[in-house]
Amino acid sequence: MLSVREVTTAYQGLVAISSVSIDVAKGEIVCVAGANGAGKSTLLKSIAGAERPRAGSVTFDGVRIDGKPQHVITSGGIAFVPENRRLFPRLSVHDNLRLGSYLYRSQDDRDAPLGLVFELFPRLSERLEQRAETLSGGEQQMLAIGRALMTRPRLLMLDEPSQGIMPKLVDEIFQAVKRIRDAGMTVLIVEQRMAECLEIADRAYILQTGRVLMQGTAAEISSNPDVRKAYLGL
Amino acid sequence: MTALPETPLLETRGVWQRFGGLVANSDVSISVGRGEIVGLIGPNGAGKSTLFNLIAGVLPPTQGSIIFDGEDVTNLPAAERCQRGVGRTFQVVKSFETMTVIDNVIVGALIRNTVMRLARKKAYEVLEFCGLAARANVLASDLVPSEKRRLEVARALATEPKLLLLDEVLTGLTPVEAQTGVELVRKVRAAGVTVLMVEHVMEIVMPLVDRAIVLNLGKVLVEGKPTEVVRNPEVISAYLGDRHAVGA
Amino acid sequence: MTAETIIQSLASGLLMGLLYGLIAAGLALIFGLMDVVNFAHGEFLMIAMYATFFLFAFFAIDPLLAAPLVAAALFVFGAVVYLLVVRFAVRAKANAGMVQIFSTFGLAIVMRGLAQFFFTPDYRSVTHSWLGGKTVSVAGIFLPLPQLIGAMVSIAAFVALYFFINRTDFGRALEATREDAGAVALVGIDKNRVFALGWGLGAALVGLAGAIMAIFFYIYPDVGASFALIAYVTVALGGFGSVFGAFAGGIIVGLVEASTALILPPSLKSVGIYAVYLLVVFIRPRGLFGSM
Amino acid sequence: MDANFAQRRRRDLIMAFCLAVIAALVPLFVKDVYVQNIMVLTLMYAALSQSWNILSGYCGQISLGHALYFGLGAYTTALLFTKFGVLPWFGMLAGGAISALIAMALGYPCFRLRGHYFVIATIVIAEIALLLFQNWDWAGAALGIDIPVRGDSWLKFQFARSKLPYFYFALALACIAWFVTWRLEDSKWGYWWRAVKDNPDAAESLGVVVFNSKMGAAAVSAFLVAVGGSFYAQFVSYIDPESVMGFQFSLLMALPAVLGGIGTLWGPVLGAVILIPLTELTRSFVGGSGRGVDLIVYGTLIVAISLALPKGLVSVFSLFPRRKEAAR
Amino acid sequence: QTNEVAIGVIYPLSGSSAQIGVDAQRAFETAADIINKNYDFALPLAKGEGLPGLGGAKVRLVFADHQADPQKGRAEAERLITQEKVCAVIGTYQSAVAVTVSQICERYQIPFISADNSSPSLHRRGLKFYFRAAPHDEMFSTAMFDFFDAMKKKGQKIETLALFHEDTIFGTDSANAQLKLASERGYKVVTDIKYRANSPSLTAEVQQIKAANADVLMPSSYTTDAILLVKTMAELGYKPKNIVAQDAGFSEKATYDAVGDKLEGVISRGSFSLDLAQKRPMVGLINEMYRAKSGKDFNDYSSRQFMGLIVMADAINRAKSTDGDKIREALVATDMPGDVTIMPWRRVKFDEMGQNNFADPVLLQYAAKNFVTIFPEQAAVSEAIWPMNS
Ligand SMILES: Nc1ncnc2c1ncn2[C@@H]1O[C@H](COP(=O)(O)OP(=O)(O)OP(=O)(O)O)[C@@H](O)[C@H]1O
Ligand SMILES: Nc1ncnc2c1ncn2[C@@H]1O[C@H](COP(=O)(O)OP(=O)(O)OP(=O)(O)O)[C@@H](O)[C@H]1O
Ligand SMILES: [Mg+2]
Ligand SMILES: [Mg+2]
Repeated sequence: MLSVREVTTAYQGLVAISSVSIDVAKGEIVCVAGANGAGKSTLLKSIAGAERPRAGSVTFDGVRIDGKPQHVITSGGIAFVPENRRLFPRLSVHDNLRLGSYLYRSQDDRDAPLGLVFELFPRLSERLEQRAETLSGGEQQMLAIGRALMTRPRLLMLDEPSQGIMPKLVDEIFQAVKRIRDAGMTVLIVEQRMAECLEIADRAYILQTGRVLMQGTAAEISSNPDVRKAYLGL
Repeated sequence: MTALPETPLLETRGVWQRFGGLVANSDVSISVGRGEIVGLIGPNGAGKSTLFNLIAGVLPPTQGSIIFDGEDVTNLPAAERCQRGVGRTFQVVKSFETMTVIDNVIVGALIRNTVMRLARKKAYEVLEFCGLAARANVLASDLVPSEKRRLEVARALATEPKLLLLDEVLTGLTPVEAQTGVELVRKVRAAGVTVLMVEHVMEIVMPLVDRAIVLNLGKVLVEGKPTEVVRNPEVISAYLGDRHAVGA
Repeated sequence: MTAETIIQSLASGLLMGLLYGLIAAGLALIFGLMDVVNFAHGEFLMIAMYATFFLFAFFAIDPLLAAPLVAAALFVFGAVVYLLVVRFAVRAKANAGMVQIFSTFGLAIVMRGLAQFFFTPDYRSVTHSWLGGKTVSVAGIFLPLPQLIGAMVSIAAFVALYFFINRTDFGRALEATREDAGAVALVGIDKNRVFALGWGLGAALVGLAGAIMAIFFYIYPDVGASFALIAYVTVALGGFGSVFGAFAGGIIVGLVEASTALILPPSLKSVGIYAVYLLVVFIRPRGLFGSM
Repeated sequence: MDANFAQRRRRDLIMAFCLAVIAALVPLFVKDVYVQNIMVLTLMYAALSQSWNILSGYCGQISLGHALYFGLGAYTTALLFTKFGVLPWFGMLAGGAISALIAMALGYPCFRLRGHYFVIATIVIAEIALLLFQNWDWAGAALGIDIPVRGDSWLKFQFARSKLPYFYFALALACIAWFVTWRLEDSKWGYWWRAVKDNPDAAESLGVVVFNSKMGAAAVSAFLVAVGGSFYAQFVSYIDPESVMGFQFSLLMALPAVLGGIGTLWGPVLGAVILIPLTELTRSFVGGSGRGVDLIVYGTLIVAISLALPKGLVSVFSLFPRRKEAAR
Repeated sequence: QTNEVAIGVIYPLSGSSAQIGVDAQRAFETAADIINKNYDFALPLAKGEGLPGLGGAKVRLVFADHQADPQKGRAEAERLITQEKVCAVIGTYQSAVAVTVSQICERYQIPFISADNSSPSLHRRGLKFYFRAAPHDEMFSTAMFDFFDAMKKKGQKIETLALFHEDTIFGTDSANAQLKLASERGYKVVTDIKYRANSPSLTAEVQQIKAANADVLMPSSYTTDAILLVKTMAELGYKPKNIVAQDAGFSEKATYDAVGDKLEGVISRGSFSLDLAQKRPMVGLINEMYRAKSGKDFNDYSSRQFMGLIVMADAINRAKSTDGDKIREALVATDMPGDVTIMPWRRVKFDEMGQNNFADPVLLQYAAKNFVTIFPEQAAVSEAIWPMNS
């Protein structure tokens, strides 16, 4: 479904990822892990169109999408939840969600994903009129994922969704990711909590200083002794 | 020093904070002893960051008082509290984006060292201490989030605080990196700084803190040794969830 | 000072205030809702007035009929200005505020220069129009028809704008784009489209104001300068981000101006406006109804 | 430890010194008074913009009402001289002091305002002052103040034909403004200002009293601008409210810094050196047509520079290579 | 011997009074044309080409833009003198700019003719190189009050006056002169409104004028405000009994294009009147020349500008030199009979302050889309319509 080929992205001449290739098949949960500054976020941004790759190609459902503007990629079916969430702080929870389905014309199309969102995150339905900026960290993360779901993506990309989330909710979020996949979406997720993430993922990639260091099924990766030592801290 | 050594460094007495109808802190009374590392944990939205804001003086509490180093600081502005030795980080990082990393830290260092040369020296030491020295001359806006959080710590440390408030500075780290973070906090304590920290990652909090205070719905739920706290059924149901109950 | 003078003053002040509101409406949209400073606002007004004048002079179209045409033309003009100039200013990573101020300020100078080049610096007026010079008098109080119609257009424009912002998808998109222009792409919105439309709309409102103004005001390349500062103060007084604020701001400015002139020498009447602005923001730093 | 940094600062100082020496020698070769006049204005605007930059560039409090302080400086000097015979040298200091005090008094309520609200407040306050002076009979109202010229005198700082004394004074003023900025840049205040500009909340948490920092910046900035105003009054020997307190003037003061590079040491200098001769020359040689061509040229230039170089012209000259070095 | 004489002309050519500068350019060009080419007018230097005193040297005008800024005016004057080597300067419309330009001229000892500035303070500054052939505001205002006195003698009731003036030098000076004359001659100023030039609205001001309802409204306003004033008065249903205007906007074509229908019977002071053409045909012919260039008739400004250059060129011609001092001496010695000018002046002869006190102003009344001279009697071509709407 998604095929990233030899993508290189740089910030002001400084290469953050170089020749990275990954694939995501339909219905998969793919996890990307790696140390700080390894280039995980850059990879997602390059796919989402938030950064323009310097070289390489990104193909989504057979269509070249690299170099297209971000909003076009989003409307093409890729939703991205960035590390810093980027909610609309002074708009209400409801308006944030509604903006998610802005692209759809009919009211039914717009409201369709709401059920799933509220089912996954009942907390949001209790806070519909609250301004996004006054939500707690965890609630904001839920809202960010919820808003992304409202675009009815075929591919959902999450950048460290567990960051700043209380332990109980971390599990819930991972469970939610699983449910999202079960609802028919494909998920590409960047996580530092590899242990938890690998439990739900089908496959994983490990990035190191801008390159793919390792790839394999979740089971392979989590049983790899180097990974266990270097990334799982075991 | 006027304060007796046995008085706690920080005490909040019946602190309340309301935002309109919402009660973010209700009747919070906690104390942090000198040289302790205390963990402040609790669900998202429990009021942890709000309590930090009250301690650091961003807002005056709706009710209650805050005693720092034996003095009532409830009505002092933030800058004055920093002067007295409260250092803090922000959960949503607030770097000086157009300044370099070293310049960010110098701002903090200036409060104790008005001579530029000394402030600069101090700042380098702190960066060295926090492992950011290699990035000293990079603009803060070019840092990745985890580095920005480290910069927050460095900046706060540069003010030579007695009490350091750390709000989720070790998130987003791989377990191995988190370990270095833990070492850093231990080093800070070893340097004589008392630490009050908020962190959601139990793997980090549990081995690190001497004592944990759990906030829930703005109130203190329990406090005690971390190992005790995580067994508390209320904490498990409100905060940790089942997996950690087993894990702990 | 008779009661009649006072009532007349307040009535005129109210009409003038609604007109200030109309002039400020476009600014409220651009300045307040998109958080982009347009220092060429006065020059937009100038262009609109010239457009009205030329439609009148060459095609004998009455300003009242010209108003929709001028609004449409200004819509295109505003969108083009956004796409050619402001888009790059908004994109600037460093000193975004300054870049906005000075690129639009530069634009204002260019527009004045172009107006002088093409239209000469001479003073123009729409000499006879349906409304020009007509006035209704109620119990000794005179209400000039152009201003009266202007006031009604102003109210209508604000009602429309209010619904547009608060009840339509586009309004919500506009608000979201102001909140975080970088983030709207995450929900598939093209911020340039939203902003271009917003600028077009803001300019169209100025177009309406210009057409009405042309009925009773003189026209020359620097005419915008007289209104620009008042428009900024009006929007800020009402509070950025609030359409209703701009409306209320306009009325207050008009009334304050009229009543100051009753008390102080008229040459100081703007002092009243400015003092009220300062007073308001010193007490409420976000203006009367502002959200930012 | 940070050799680079110390080196850069020393280099700035040496460069400034060399430029000042070169500038000081220029009039020995350029005798044309028109060109000298442009040089005087360039230096004056460099000094003004440098001073404006302290509050608006470094401390981030964008003021578009600095004409107020300029006007106060000009009026204080002119009034003291024409009404009480006080020498302009004292008037200059008095004007500076009055402006600094007024800046702080105004800062008291204004510094609570943020963003556009602050900018508009500065514009409006200057406008109020303009209107008051325009109606203040004792201060000449609209008629302004015509400073009688009684022949060359250093004491009265008046020179009939020679531009040189004005030139050297303006040069000194520009150097002082530059040096003050240079000195403050690497001082507690300089750091605090930049911190306040970037993030006041964080600054406050680090012990910076944000309010006092802004006050300090406002006072220094207003003082220097007022001295510039005093100079202007002596230089033109006629002032009236419109020409020293008008809004245009506030913009003119900001423009060099903005185009050269706001919040940088060299921005205002560079901006003034390019912008002022350009405005003067376009007016003199294109403006005679009466068709607004000078406006078109001038305006286009402002749009182009501010869009193409948001960090100002200094970013081209790359007087600050430290980012590159650091990036490696 | 040079065959060109450069004369500097400093006007606002951009900004809000740019139109004045553009019109002035045409007026000066018309005058230069007459001097440089051969015309059969009874005007100094019209016959023959160029300046005979300087071997037929042609007058070359160097225009400069002061943008209504005294500092810029000063810089431009200096540039013209030192770079363009002009031997004389003429300007400036705005009085504030005349202050600095005349200072510079004084410093360089270059004669300056203040063609159209009417501020009375200008010639009282002890400048030796300052000359003004045209009347100033006190003279103008005196004419108005003379006229009032004359009307009163004829049995008209003129007791109360309303002053309306802008907050600039022009407005302030004009109002000061009028206030002084009113109290000297026993007229009651019932309202004295000083307003901000280029205001977005004059409603409040007009209300006060309306409330005062004086026998005569005396505005001192430029074009923009003149147009707005008249429109606002109509809107508020106020028909002043009489308007006697201090020129400026009330002699501009743009004003009459815009609101001429409401200005029937308005009286404006002036130093020029086109109906002089009946007595002196050359006035009509020269006006045609000017109209060909500018599309407008001579008005109070353009005529004074025109005369400014003629007077200056005449002096240069007699000085037979481009030396400032010599030209100054020639100017001091100027004694030009009124009928060799296009103005209704008795003569051009400067007093020791450089002011021509023989430049008698006239009062013109706008009637049937035309200006007719109504005062003083020796220049009048018709009786004043009083009150204006009668
Ligand atoms: N906006 C930026 N400007 C300059 N350099 C950047 C920027 N963002 C990231 N980088 C650099 O690119 C590299 C990769 O960053 P990226 O954010 O992709 O890492 P990451 O793997 O997501 O790290 P983390 O785990 O901390 O989120 C880093 O070296 C970082 O310094
Ligand atoms: N300025 C504010 N205005 C209104 N409500 C606020 C404000 N600041 C915080 N709150 C609310 O107060 C509550 C406590 O927030 P706080 O940020 O202290 O939580 P927290 O314990 O730090 O949570 P997290 O772990 O997610 O960071 C939340 O419900 C939040 O929505
Ligand atoms: Mg990342
Ligand atoms: Mg928190």
